[in-house]
Amino acid sequence: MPDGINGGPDDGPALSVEGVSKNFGGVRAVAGVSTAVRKGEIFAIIGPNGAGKTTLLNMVSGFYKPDEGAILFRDRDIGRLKPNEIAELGIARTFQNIALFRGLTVLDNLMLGRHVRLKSGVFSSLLYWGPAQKEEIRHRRRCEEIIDFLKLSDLRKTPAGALAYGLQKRVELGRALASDPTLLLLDEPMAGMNQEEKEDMVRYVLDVSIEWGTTIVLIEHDMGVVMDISDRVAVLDMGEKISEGTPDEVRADPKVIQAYLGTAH
Amino acid sequence: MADFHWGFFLELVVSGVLIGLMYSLIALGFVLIYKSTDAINFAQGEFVMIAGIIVGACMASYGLPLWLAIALSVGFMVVFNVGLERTVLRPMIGRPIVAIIMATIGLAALLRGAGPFFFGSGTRALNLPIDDAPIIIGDHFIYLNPIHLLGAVAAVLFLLGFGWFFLKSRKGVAMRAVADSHQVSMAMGINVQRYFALAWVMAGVVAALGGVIWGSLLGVDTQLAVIGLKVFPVVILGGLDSIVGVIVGGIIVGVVENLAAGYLDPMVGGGTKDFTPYVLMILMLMFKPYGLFGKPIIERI
Amino acid sequence: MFHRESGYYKTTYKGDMALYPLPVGRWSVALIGVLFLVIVPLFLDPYYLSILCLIAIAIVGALGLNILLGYTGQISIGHAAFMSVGAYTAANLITKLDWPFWLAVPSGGIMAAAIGVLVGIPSLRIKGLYLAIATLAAQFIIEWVINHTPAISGGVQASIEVPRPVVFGETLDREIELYYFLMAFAVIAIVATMNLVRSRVGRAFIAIRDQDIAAEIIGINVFRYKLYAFAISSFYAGVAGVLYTYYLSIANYEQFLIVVSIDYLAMVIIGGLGSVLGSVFGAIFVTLLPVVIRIFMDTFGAFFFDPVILAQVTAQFRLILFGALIMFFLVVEPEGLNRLWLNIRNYFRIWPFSY
Amino acid sequence: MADARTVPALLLGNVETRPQKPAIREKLYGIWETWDWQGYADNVRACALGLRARGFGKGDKLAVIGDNRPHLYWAQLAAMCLGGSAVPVYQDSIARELAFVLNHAEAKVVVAEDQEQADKILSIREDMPALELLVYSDPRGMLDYDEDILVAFSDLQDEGRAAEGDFEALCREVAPGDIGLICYTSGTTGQPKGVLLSHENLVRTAEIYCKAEDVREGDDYLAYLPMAWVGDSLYGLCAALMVGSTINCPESPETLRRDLRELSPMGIIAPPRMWETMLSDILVRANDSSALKRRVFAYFRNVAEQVETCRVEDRDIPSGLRLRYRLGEFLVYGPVRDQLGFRRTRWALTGGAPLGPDTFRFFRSFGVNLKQVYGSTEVTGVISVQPDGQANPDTVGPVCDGVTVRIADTGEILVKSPGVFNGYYKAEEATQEAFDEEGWFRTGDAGLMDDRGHIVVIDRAKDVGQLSDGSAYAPQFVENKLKFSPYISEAVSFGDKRPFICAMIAIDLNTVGNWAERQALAYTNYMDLSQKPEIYELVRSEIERINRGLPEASRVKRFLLLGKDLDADDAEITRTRKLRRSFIADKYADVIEAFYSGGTSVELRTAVTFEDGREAFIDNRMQIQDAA
Amino acid sequence: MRRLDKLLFGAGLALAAAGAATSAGAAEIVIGLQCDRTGPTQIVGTHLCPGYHDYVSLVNSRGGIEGHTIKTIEVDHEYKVPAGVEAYALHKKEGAVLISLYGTPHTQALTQKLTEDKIPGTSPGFGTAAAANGENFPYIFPIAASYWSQAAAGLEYARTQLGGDLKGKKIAYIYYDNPAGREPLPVLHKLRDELGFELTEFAVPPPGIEMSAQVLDITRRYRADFVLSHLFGRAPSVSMKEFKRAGYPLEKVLGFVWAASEADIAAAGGFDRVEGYSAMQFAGVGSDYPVLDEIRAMYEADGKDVPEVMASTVYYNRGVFVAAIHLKAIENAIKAKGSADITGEDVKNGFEQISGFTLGGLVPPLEITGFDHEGGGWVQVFQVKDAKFVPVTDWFQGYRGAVVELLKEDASRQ
Repeated sequence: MPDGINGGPDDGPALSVEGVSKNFGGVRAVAGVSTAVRKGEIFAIIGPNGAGKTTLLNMVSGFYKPDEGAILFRDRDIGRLKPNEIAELGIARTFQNIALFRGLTVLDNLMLGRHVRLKSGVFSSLLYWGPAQKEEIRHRRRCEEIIDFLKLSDLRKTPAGALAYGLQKRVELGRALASDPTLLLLDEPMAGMNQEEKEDMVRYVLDVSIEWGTTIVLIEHDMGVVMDISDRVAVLDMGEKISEGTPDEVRADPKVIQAYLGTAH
Repeated sequence: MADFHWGFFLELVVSGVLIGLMYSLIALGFVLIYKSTDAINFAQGEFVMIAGIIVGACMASYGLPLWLAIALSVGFMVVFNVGLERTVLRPMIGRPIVAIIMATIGLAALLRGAGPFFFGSGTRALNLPIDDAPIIIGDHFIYLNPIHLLGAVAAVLFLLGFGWFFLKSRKGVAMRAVADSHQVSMAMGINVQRYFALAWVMAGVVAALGGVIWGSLLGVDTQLAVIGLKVFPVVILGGLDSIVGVIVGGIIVGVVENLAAGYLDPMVGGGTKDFTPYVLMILMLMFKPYGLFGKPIIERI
Repeated sequence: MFHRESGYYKTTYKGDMALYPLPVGRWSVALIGVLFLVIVPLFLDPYYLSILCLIAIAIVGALGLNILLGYTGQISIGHAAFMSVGAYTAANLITKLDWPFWLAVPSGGIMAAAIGVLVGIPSLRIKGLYLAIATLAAQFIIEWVINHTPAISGGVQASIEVPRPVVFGETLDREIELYYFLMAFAVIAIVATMNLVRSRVGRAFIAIRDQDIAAEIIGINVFRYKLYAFAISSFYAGVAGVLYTYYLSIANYEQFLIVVSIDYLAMVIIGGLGSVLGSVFGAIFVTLLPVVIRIFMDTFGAFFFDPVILAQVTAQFRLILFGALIMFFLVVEPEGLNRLWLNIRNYFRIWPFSY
Repeated sequence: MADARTVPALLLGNVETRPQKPAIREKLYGIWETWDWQGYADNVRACALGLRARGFGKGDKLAVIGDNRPHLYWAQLAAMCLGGSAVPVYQDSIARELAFVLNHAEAKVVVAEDQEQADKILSIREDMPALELLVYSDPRGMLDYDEDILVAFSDLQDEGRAAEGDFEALCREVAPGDIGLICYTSGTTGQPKGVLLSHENLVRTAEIYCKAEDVREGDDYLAYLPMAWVGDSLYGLCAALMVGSTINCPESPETLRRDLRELSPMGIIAPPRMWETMLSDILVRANDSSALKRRVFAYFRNVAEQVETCRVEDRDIPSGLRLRYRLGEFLVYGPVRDQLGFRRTRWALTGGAPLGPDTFRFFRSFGVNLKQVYGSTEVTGVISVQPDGQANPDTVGPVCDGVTVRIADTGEILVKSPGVFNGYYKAEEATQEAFDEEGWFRTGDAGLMDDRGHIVVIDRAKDVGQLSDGSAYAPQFVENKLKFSPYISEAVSFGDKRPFICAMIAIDLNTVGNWAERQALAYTNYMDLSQKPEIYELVRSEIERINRGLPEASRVKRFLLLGKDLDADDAEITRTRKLRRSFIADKYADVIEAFYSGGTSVELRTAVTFEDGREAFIDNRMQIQDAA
Repeated sequence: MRRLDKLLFGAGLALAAAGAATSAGAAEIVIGLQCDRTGPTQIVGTHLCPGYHDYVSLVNSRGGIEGHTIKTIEVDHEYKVPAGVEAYALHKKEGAVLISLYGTPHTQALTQKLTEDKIPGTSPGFGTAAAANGENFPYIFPIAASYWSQAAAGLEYARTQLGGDLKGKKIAYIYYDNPAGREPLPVLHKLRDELGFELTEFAVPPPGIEMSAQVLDITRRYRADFVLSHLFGRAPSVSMKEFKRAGYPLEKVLGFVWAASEADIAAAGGFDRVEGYSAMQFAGVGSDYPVLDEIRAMYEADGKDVPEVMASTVYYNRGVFVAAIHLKAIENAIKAKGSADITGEDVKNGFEQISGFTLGGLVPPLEITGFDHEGGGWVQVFQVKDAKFVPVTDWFQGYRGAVVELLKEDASRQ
């Protein structure tokens, strides 16, 4: 496992979350969570169902606004930004329930993932020939590299909705990668996959981390996978962070064991 | 504005309230369907029209008594709406709302052709046994229009009836469950499709009654369908899924229309009557899209 | 059986992303081009040309609505109102400032786009039914404003007569000249739409339609793009309105009432949502439907109906069929005529196989 | 100008005569990226100089492993230009095989396509003392490898571009007699042998081939056959260099059929298996289509058959039939060819093994100019090609210009040609055995010349045996007849010194599976399907049909259906899908015993090797049945 | 795919059928008839067009005009302008020498084309009032009282009802809030200034199904002495009921020509409920005209029932009226030309010679000239009395001078 690369010198966090809380009509989904994700690492967030993992991720990607606290990305509070502004800063994510553009081809899904890197406006789009075309070609190339990377080349012109579940998840990863993110948020990337698909996905996640040095935050239920690939793990329970550390540290933490066995409280 | 008469103002308001309640009656059918099936019925006006035409045709062409004509019309609407739900709306469950809107727009066109095709294109009178003479109360110039009064009373009775139905009766409670979540209801063993059909049946009955009341006001032919356009401001102002909202929305629309015609028209020299509720509606959409009594929809990823 | 696609490999992305990457596509387009630009106008009676003119205008309008409804998923029941905005804008500019067509047409479009953006603003917060009703309200409000503003409508009659367009010093007053004039705009609209939907902006539209939340999270400014969609859609509508004005020599708000909006919705749905070709099919279909029914009833109607009531039945029959077709397509073939065409094309594309 | 009889000379010639013409393409990132001859040569140059800087020189061996990629071709050429030899190896070889070949060849440099191949090489690095450099062309996943021998192809080229050196001069130093290519034949017995092919062999044979077959400048050639096969070097690399045609590398093995359709090469070479798969694919698809399409297809297939019969029998085609054939060309043949990717194809070759006459006729009747070619690694691939108009399924055509063939008294085919090799690498004895006393190369094939002077290949000479009653028994002949059945994928026959012929048969999972589906026959896997009584019945009827077309002595009397297809990974067949008879005879000794002892079933313990190298045993009781 | 096989076959059949549906060549005189049998104003089209057809059939059954049959090609345009334009192109292709238009927007849209193609079109009782000026609109023939003439006549009638003088009287003008509804305003304003009465306008926005506020205003705040009601579609019947319910005497309400048909009365609840309501008509109302007897006789001779639509005399009679004027113009044209080979221009001239053609009282004493295409702006007021329409005036014109002045003013503005 590529510990050597990710455990490199720490020059400030890629993402830090400071005392973030979120309430939904009186229910405290996330309560004062603070943590920091280092550059280039694979950071897993685990916890029982309803622990607030996805809510936290949703706040980072801007879908929810935190009620309290700050989310710092590149020394900038992004807690109040709109999702599309956050995406422009270089944060990409995948969804727990696949949210592909089903009618579009795999390639178009990736091109959409690259939306923030393109500049064409309405007029050049209507005209097409000229700058818009040049831009399309330039970025198509990059998307093709990702298609090649994810071994999707024989599917590039297949509508995403027609693909098998595992492949759709892969395409979604591709769509997130297409924006050349510096921070990649993966919400249960392996959920619902069979063993083989999981292994493939693990491979791709690791390759992304290695090849491009992308910082990866992932939520995952498969403990085996989490412990295998993450550099560090944070554990949430009932909206609060109860533990954080390397996989081994977390595994040994009695609070984590309690939360998972449900004996506490 | 120079000469403001309280009496005139009151008359406008009172007649607006009555008319508004009659609008509510039409809008009720719309809300019933939306509340229980999430479907949007742009053909509500055409339902009213077809029901009215049937009553008119039964009475004029076959000389049936009013009650029998109404019964036949209600019967037809029930059968028609059950068939409609089976063939058109059920296959469209789960499709985008836009598709259902368009389907009912298509249905509206079909009904506008089918009404005269089957029942003749002439205009017929639909006279209720009510005197036209105004009821003038006291010496305050307040006058009540008997047919408006009847319509308003019928509307209120209906609205109260449905309010009770949804709150108290078992079927009504089940329907509300269906409206809240189709999946959950199915899991609870509620036959969702039966309740969908029931909603359409109830909408058909309401439309039939609306057809009688509005038909007696306007006469019956395809033109009766234009009443359907009044539905939208009513439901948007009141809230799409609220029966109280329908009453309040209807009253707002009726009163605002009347006040606009009474006070705004002379100032701008144009018919602002139908236009003001729409402006009001737009404002409502901008600032409180789910209406006065509607539930907002929460989005999730 | 005519289709050949092997051996046309692409060595550049430009070639791969061409509108018609295969010669069979290019040849078909060329053939249709020759048919409609040379053969049809030479051999057809002006009556048929007039139908084609109406179709050409309808294509522009339908494409606009399809961009909004079919590609971006935002419903509008006020499309005809945007057409009237374009029509009156151009009519005023033409009669008061003597503007030539090449200024008047885009101006009408731009004014309609501006109003369209205004109407689209609620789309930030509302969707589906609410938006449908908001656009319906826009239809009524625009109608009312035009109707009650003599400065726009040109007086009590709310109609402004405009002279025929002048192109290269030639006044277009023959049907065939107008045909070319209108066809040119239809072609421009088709090509522009195809370009739009295959590039960045169009993809963003589709993303909003398919998954608006995901679209926002991958970095699409959903609100801005919805407004773009409204603007572009209304621009097309406005241009279609100007074209009507030129074709009829008059701007009159009564030709842009809500029934026209519904006709356009029908075109887009019957033709196929989210398909350029579908809009063309839809425009042809809805324009021709009454004509075909009339021809059919003139020919065969007497077998079924008493001649005394035939005309009456024909008219009602058309309405019934119109409504039934909309419902049919929505229930049975939601992808519309375009899907039928694709099925036919695929039938031959994979001939003699089935996959 | 360098001596024109070397590969580098051809390369330089192309740069001179057609620098801007396309030389090689790769379907990469969704499009066919193209290099012209100038760019092609520049890449070879950079690679060569890079290798030279790393100490690669005359007589050194460079192995390439991977799917057909421009980089790997360039690497081979670079080795040749430096006076070294290229050793292409099968990309799907398992580590053990690879270790033998690379070690035997003393490969100094290995160019691997990607991480997968590089991993394989690294896993056997210890066994290869000669290995100095491992070049990888696809850097994907290679970032955290720190082995000292690793270098990226692009880095190597950069080094080459930076290095001093006169590439043209180096090329000129290459002599025609230098060994340019070492092809390891996947011997059907024992270990593979390295066939030494000189530049002269390559160039002259390419010349012969290009004269015999219509290869033109600008033609597209789809390079999808294994690079280790001599044909890829000759029909692809060398022929392209000879006439200036273009090599096209498909995107990946999975996309081959689509890439073929996209490209539609002017000429294609494919093994019989591929033609057979294509045919069954066509028939299945035709069968699955709508009634109208099915009828049209069946009708015009019949028309085509009639026309083809006329052609074969040299009769005039009746004008009515001719007209219908023309219509069929529009309605069926043209579209079918387009579907397969043969729209532009002028000729198509099959070789290496006999092709079923039905398949052969089908393609010919549908307008694919399918012909047979005959050759072997030891003669650089070409002995005979059927010229246009003389194609038939029974012969392999007349001997090419420049090649001489003689049939020995033993019936063995003997060859002399400029392509005859320079011996097996480090196998003096074997080399000796390969030639007779007059210096003719012994092909090892038994055959004869028909009256038109076409070669007819019967079987491997050493395999031809006798039944116990003395009648001749050519196993491959029998097996081929069996394999012509669409339901049979592989067959192994026994009969030498036995009273009658028996056969082990591997069913074709595709066609039989399809058949089972149509019969509503449920099955779980290959094993389950193969042991169904219905399938036995199906195959029996097939065998009986085939038997009727065979002389009494060659008829199959008993058979068994194998529970799995024969597999190169299990060493039952070679990578070019030739049977390894002695291995099979050992492995299936029980079966043979049961065949002749009259048993009706046999317990079969099969050792299977999984893709990851693990081995397992599967026990199954297999039935043996009689065929009339 | 199997489905598609059938579909293709079906498409082939349909094409073959379309090919068969070509029209036969016509030696007849062709008239284009635009109708509105569906759409918002269908109540008109469904009654007027049968009347038109019946009169043409009557003439044809008698051997046509000077021995030439008349062929009418009807197109229903659903009150949509594009469909109307398409219909016009069809009529032009079929060689129509005269177009019967329907719909104000359609008339406006086609005015320029008609003028260019020199084909006269008629717009009886609707369209631009200024088109009555034949010098300005050579090919548009209102042939009946325009909105201006109707307004003037309405005031004239009000004058007689209010004791012979309008000065100081309160007149309410309740109108449909669309261009057609506003069209009479110039005349009303001009005459208000000249005659010194008080005028208040009440707009009813389409579709006008609810106007209690306006009626309340007229009756209880403004307290009008007389009401001119210019409404369309469903609105007239609503207005009748509202006035009745407001206790306003219906005798003091005068409808314009589109505000009182049998259908409107029926919609308002029937003749017995709107006793006293009166309206202007540009063609005779009731069954009591010789030409109607002849049509009935024609049906009876064919052994057919007399069609129901004939009972709806307001629109049916208008259909007969329009057809009669049309055929008269054609007759004039043929007589002038001496052959049936007439053009639109000939028919235009034919119109301009119509004079004294009253058809037993169904048609007003029109006098169409090169200047006056409405033929004088004649109306007759019919009132609901004893459950039927009863004429309460003879054919009359109102303030003709003022209307002509306006026509000339309009022409000078162009």
